[in-house]
Amino acid sequence: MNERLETKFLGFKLASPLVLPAGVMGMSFSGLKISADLGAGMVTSKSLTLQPRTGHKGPVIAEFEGGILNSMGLCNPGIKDGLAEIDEFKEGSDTPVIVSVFATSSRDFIALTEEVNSSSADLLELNLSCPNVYDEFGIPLSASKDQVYEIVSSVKDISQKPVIAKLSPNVLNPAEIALAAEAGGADALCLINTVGPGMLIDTLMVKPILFNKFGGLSGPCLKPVALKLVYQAYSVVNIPIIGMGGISTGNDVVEMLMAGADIVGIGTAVYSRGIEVFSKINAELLQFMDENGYKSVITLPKLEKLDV
Amino acid sequence: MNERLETKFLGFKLASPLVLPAGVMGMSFSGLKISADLGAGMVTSKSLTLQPRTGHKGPVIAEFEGGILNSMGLCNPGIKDGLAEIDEFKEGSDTPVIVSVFATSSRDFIALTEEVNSSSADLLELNLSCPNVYDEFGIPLSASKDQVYEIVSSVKDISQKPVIAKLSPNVLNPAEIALAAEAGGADALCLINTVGPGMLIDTLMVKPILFNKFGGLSGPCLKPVALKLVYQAYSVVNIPIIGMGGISTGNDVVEMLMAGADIVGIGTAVYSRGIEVFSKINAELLQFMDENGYKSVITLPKLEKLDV
Amino acid sequence: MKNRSTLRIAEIRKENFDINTYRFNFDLKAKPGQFIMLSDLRGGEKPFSISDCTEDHFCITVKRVGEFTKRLFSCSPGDLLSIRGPYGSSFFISAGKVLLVGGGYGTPPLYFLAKHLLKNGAEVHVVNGARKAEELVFCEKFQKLGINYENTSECGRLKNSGTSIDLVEQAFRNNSYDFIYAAGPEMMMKNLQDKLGKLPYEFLLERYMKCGVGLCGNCTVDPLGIRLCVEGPVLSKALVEQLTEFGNYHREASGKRIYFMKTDKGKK
Amino acid sequence: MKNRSTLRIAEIRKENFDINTYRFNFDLKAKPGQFIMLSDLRGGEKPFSISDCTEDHFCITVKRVGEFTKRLFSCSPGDLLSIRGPYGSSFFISAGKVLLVGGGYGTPPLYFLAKHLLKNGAEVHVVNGARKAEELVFCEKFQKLGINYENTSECGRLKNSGTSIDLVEQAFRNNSYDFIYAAGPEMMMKNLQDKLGKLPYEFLLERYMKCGVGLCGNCTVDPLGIRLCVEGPVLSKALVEQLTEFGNYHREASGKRIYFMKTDKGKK
Ligand SMILES: Cc1cc2nc3c(=O)[nH]c(=O)nc-3n(C[C@H](O)[C@H](O)[C@H](O)COP(=O)(O)OP(=O)(O)OC[C@H]3O[C@@H](n4cnc5c(N)ncnc54)[C@H](O)[C@@H]3O)c2cc1C
Ligand SMILES: Cc1cc2nc3c(=O)[nH]c(=O)nc-3n(C[C@H](O)[C@H](O)[C@H](O)COP(=O)(O)OP(=O)(O)OC[C@H]3O[C@@H](n4cnc5c(N)ncnc54)[C@H](O)[C@@H]3O)c2cc1C
Ligand SMILES: Cc1cc2nc3c(=O)[nH]c(=O)nc-3n(C[C@H](O)[C@H](O)[C@H](O)COP(=O)(O)O)c2cc1C
Ligand SMILES: Cc1cc2nc3c(=O)[nH]c(=O)nc-3n(C[C@H](O)[C@H](O)[C@H](O)COP(=O)(O)O)c2cc1C
Ligand code: FES
Ligand code: FES
Repeated sequence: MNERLETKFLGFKLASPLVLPAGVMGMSFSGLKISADLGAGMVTSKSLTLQPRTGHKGPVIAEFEGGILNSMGLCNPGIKDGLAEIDEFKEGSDTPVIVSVFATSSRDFIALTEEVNSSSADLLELNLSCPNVYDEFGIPLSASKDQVYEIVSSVKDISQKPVIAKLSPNVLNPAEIALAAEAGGADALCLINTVGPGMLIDTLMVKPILFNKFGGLSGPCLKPVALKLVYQAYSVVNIPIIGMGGISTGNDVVEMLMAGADIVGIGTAVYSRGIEVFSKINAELLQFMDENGYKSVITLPKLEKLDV
Repeated sequence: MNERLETKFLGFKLASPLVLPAGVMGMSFSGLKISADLGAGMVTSKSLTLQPRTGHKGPVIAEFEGGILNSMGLCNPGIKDGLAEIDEFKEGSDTPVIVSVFATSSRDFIALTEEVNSSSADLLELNLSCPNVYDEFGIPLSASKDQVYEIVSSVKDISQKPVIAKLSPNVLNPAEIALAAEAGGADALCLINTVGPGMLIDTLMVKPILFNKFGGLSGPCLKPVALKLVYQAYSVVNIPIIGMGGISTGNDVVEMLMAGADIVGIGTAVYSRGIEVFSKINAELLQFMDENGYKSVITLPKLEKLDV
Repeated sequence: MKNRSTLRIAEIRKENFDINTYRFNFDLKAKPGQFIMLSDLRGGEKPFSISDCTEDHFCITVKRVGEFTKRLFSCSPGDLLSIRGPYGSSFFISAGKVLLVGGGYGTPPLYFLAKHLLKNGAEVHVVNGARKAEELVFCEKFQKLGINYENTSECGRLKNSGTSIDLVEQAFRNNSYDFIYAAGPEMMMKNLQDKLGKLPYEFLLERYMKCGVGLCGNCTVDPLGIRLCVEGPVLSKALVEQLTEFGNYHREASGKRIYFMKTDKGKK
Repeated sequence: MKNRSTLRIAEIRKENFDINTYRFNFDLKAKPGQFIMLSDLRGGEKPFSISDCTEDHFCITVKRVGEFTKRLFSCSPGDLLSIRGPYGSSFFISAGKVLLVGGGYGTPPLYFLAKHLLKNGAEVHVVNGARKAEELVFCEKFQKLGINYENTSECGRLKNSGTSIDLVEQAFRNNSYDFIYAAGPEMMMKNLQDKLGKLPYEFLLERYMKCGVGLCGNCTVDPLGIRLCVEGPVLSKALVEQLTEFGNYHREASGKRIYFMKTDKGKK
C-alpha cells in the first residue's frame, strides 16, 4: 500500500485509515482477511456475545433510497468460536484487529473482556449501542451516561487491550455520553452505530418487510448525522475517534477525517461498491491528496472545534 | 379531484389525504394556494413566531444522497403578517389550512394561540420539535414528556381550533411523548419533523456547507424512521396522526397510511418531484387502488398494532 | 443541487467601480436567464444570473451592494467558492427581430442571451440603461457582438437622455420587434411593460431566494404561487400580466412584504 | 436488492412428493446459476436457485426440508411472495461438449443452464442423481430439450446403479468433455472433483445466507473470504481448489462451523 495512506491509532500502525467495522464481513477469519488484503488498515470482528446467537429470522435486510435497514439480531458464534477465528486471522496477517463484544450488563462485559484478554486480538470494542436491546419504551443501553461510565470503567479495570466504546446516534445527549465514556477510561470512541431503528412496509402483503419489523439504518443516508456526531464528540473529548456511518467514497472519508475522526469505518459501502471498496477508496484518497496538495492523510486539516 | 381520494380529518373533509407540511411553500397565501390547487387536501403555514425572523444565513440547504439538510432557522414574517396571508388564502379557497406556530415557552404558545383564535385558520399545529432550539447538550423541547404535556394542555385550555402536536424523531421515548401529547389534550399528532441534525463538509474549503453548521434531515432517507415512529405512535394513542418524513411516491403514501397515519405530509418531494408532486401522487394512489382492488383511501388496511 | 461544486475563481474583471465579473473554468451547462446560488461559506448564499457560459467557462457579474457582495469584492483569483445550479427557467430563443432592455446588473445576463439569439439568427437590438454613464456595463462586449451599433451606442447618450425607457421609445419609432426581453430594476420593467402593448415579452424577475430549489417558498409571486427559483426567474408575458405583486411589492428574508416606492424607479 | 418485488405465484407444479416448482410471471433477467432471496414475510428469507427464466416468467424448484419450505408447500397460486435478486455469479456458457451433473434440488438450476448452453451450440449431456428414483426431478424436461437421451435416461437406471458418480464415470468412458458443471449435495461434488483431473469445471455451492448482498459475511468460504452470495454461488475450478472448507465444513446461522460427516454423501 502507499505510505501516504499510513496512519497510527492507539499505537498501532495502520496501512490505511480505512477500517472494516463490526458486523460486516466479520464472521470468519477469511472475511476479515480479504478485507485487509483489499486495503482495510484495520478490521473488526462481528460483535461477539457469551453464547452463540442465530439472530433474527429473515428478512433481516431491506433496502431503501439512501441505505439499508438491518435486523441481523447479533448473530455470532459466541465468544469462544469467535476468538478462534481471530486467532486464525492473526496467524496469517499483521493487520490490527478489533474484537467487538456485546452484552447487557457489566458482569457479562467483564466475562467477555477476560476471554478477549487471552486471545490474539489487538483491541477491544464495547458495542454499547445495538438497537436490539431497547426496552419497551425504546431506551438504548448507551443512552445513559451513568451506565456507559460504569461499563467502560469496569472493563478498563481488567482489560489488557485498549478499549474502544462504540456509541449510538440515537441519544439525546451524545456529547455527554462521549464524555462519560472518556471519563470511564475509554482509549477511543467509535461512532456511529446504526440510526433509528426504522421500518419499511410491503404494501401488497400489508406487512413490515423485516420480520423483526424494525431495523437499524446504515448507508449514505447516515453520513450527515455521523459527521455531526463525530464532530461534536471530537470537540469535547481528547481521545481518538473511529468515525463511520454512510461513508462510501474518498471524499466522504476526507469529510469524516475533517470532522474529527482519526480513522474511518466503511460498512454498508461493502455492499454498494463491492468488497474492493477499500482499494477503491484508498485510490480516491490518494487522488484527493494529489489534487489538493496534501502529502499524507495525517496532514489533512480538521474543522475548528465547536465552541462548547 | 377523485372522490376515492376523499378523507376526513378531525371533522374536516379533505379532497386528498396529502398535506403540505409546515415550512414548505407556506410563506405566502399563493404558495399555499398553488399546493391546494395542484392536489394537496390540506395545507400548513410556515411555523409562525411572535416576532418576524429572517432565519439563518445561507447556505441554509445542502443535498446529499437520500435527502437534504436544512437550517432555515424558522424564518417567518411573524404571527400577524403570517395570519394575514392565511386570511387571504381562505378568501380564495375552502381547502382546510393548519397554522403552525413555534415558541419556546407555554406563555408564548398561549399568545400565539390567541392570535390564531381570531384568524380564519382551521387548525392549530404546535411545532414542538424544531431542531434549532437544542440547548448546548442537544435536548429538544419535545424530548420532555412533562414539557409536552404542559404546553399542549395550556394551549388546549384556550384554543378555539383543534390542536395538533408536531413531534420530533430525535427523542429517546417517542411513545411516551406521544402519550403525553394525547394526555395534554392534543386532538391529533403530526410526526415526524426533521431528523438529526446532521452536517456536511466542503472538503476543499474545509468548512461545514451550512453556515449554521448543522441542519435537519428530510427526504427519502427519513422514510423508515418516520414509518416506525408513526407506527409506534399509532399503536399507543387513540387520536389521528398526520404522518410525514421522506414520502415521495404513491406507494410511500400507502406505506405511511398502513403504518397508522390518517393523512400524509409531502415536504421535500416538492423539490425532488416538483410542485406537481401532489397531483402525481394522487394519480399514483388511484393506480395503486385500482391494481389492488381498493375502493377508496379510507378503506386501505392498517398494520396490526404493536403489542405494548 | 446535486450539482454543488466548489470552484476556483479563474479571473475577476472590473466592469465599473462597483460591478465585477467573475469567471469560473467549469462546464456549467447553463441556459440564458438561469442563475446560480453562490457562497463563500462565510455567511450568505446568494443568487446571481449567468452573464456568459460556454463549454470551458461561465461568468457572473456582481454588483457590490451589501455584506455578501462586499466580501466577494475582496476575493482574488484562485479563491474557492461554492456554486450550485444552474437553476430556474431560461429565455425563449427567438429568431426574429428582438429588443433587449437591460438596467444595471440586469444587463449582463442579456449578453449571454444575445449570443444565443444571434446563433439562432435573430436580429438583436440592445438598450442598456444605468443611472449614470460610468455605471454602464458590458457596452463594449455588446458592441463586439457586431449587433446594431446604433442601439448599443445609446449607452453613451444616456448622459443626456432621461431613462432607458426613452431609448426604448426611440427604438420602437424606428423598428418593429417580434419579441422583447428585459432584466433589471423591477420598476424599470414595470414602466417598460406599459409601452409593450401586444408585443410578446419575457422579463427576468428577482425575489429574495434562500433554498433556490423550490422548497422554502420565499420567492413565490402572488397570486400565482409560482416560485421564481424554479418556474422563474424568467417569466413570459402571460404570467407577468397575472402578477398582482409585480411592481407592487416583494418579500424580504422573513417573508414580510416590502412595497416598492412608486417613485423608486432604480431599485426593485 | 433495489429489485425487491412482491410477486404472485402464477403456478405450482409438483415435481415429486417433496419438491415443487413455483412459477412467477415476471421478467427477472437472471442468468443460469443465479439465485433469489425468497420470503413470505412470516419469518425466514431463503436462497433458491433459478430453475428457468425467460422474458415472461421464471421458476424456482424447492425441496421441503424445514419450517420455511413447509410453509411454501402450503401456498397456492395467487399468493404473494417477496423476492429479491437475481443475485450472485452465473455459469460460464460453453460452446463445446459439456457434462452437467445434478443431485437432488441441484438439478433444476442445471436445466436453466442447459437451455443457455444449447442456444450457444454446446453439446449437452446430463447426469441426474437422487437417492431414490422417485426423488428424481426434471427428467422429462431434460429429455424434451432433445439432448443426449442416453444420459438423461440414466435417471431411470439409477434404481440399479449406485450413485451419480457411477454414471459420471460411465459417461467419461464414452465421451471426452470440454467442461463440467455440477450442482447438488456438497459431498457429491467433492467426490466428483476427485474424478475430474485437469478438466475445467464450475460448481454451484451453498452456504447459509442471510443478507444475500455481501454484507453479513455468513456465506464467506475459507480461506479466500469470498462471499458465495456475491462472488458465488457458482465458483470455477481455480477457486474451488483453493477452498480448504470445501467438503469439510460450512457455517450455520450463528456462524459456528459445522463439519460434514465423511459418510454423509447426500447432505451438504
Ligand atoms: C434571480 C436573481 C438573479 C440575480 N442576479 C444578480 C446578478 O447577476 N448580479 C448581481 O449583482 N446581483 C444579482 N442578484 C441580486 C443579488 O442576489 C443580491 O444583490 C445579493 O444577494 C446581495 O447580497 P448582499 O449581502 O451583498 O446584500 P444585502 O445587504 O444582503 O442585500 C441588498 C439587497 O440585495 C437583495 N438580496 C439580498 N439577499 C438576497 C437573496 N438571497 N436573494 C435575492 N435578493 C437578495 C435584496 O434586495 C437586498 O435588499 C440577483 C437576484 C436574483 C433573485
Ligand atoms: C445459493 C443457494 C441456492 C439454493 N437453491 C435451492 C433450490 O433451488 N431449491 C431448494 O430447495 N433449496 C435451495 N437452497 C437451499 C434452501 O435455501 C434451504 O433448503 C432452505 O433455506 C431451507 O429452509 P427451511 O426453513 O425450510 O429449513 P431449515 O429447517 O431452516 O433448514 C434446513 C437446512 O436448509 C439449509 N438452510 C436453511 N436456511 C438457509 C439459508 N438461509 N441459507 C442457506 N441454507 C439454508 C441448512 O442447510 C439447513 O440445515 C439453496 C441454498 C443456497 C445457499
Ligand atoms: C449488516 C450489519 C451488521 C452490523 N452489525 C454490527 C454489530 O454486530 N456490532 C456493531 O457494533 N455494529 C454493527 N453494525 C453497524 C456498523 O458497524 C456501522 O456502525 C454502521 O453500519 C454504520 O456504518 P455504515 O453506514 O458504513 O454501514 C452492523 C451494520 C450492518 C449494516
Ligand atoms: C425547508 C424546510 C423547512 C421546514 N420548516 C418547518 C417549519 O417551519 N416547521 C415545522 O414544523 N417543520 C418544518 N419542516 C419539516 C417538515 O414539515 C417535515 O416535517 C419534514 O421535512 C419531513 O418531511 P419530508 O421528508 O416530506 O420533507 C421543514 C422542512 C424543510 C425541508
Ligand atoms: S428560494 Fe426557496 S422556493 Fe425559491
Ligand atoms: S449472505 Fe450475507 S454476505 Fe453472503
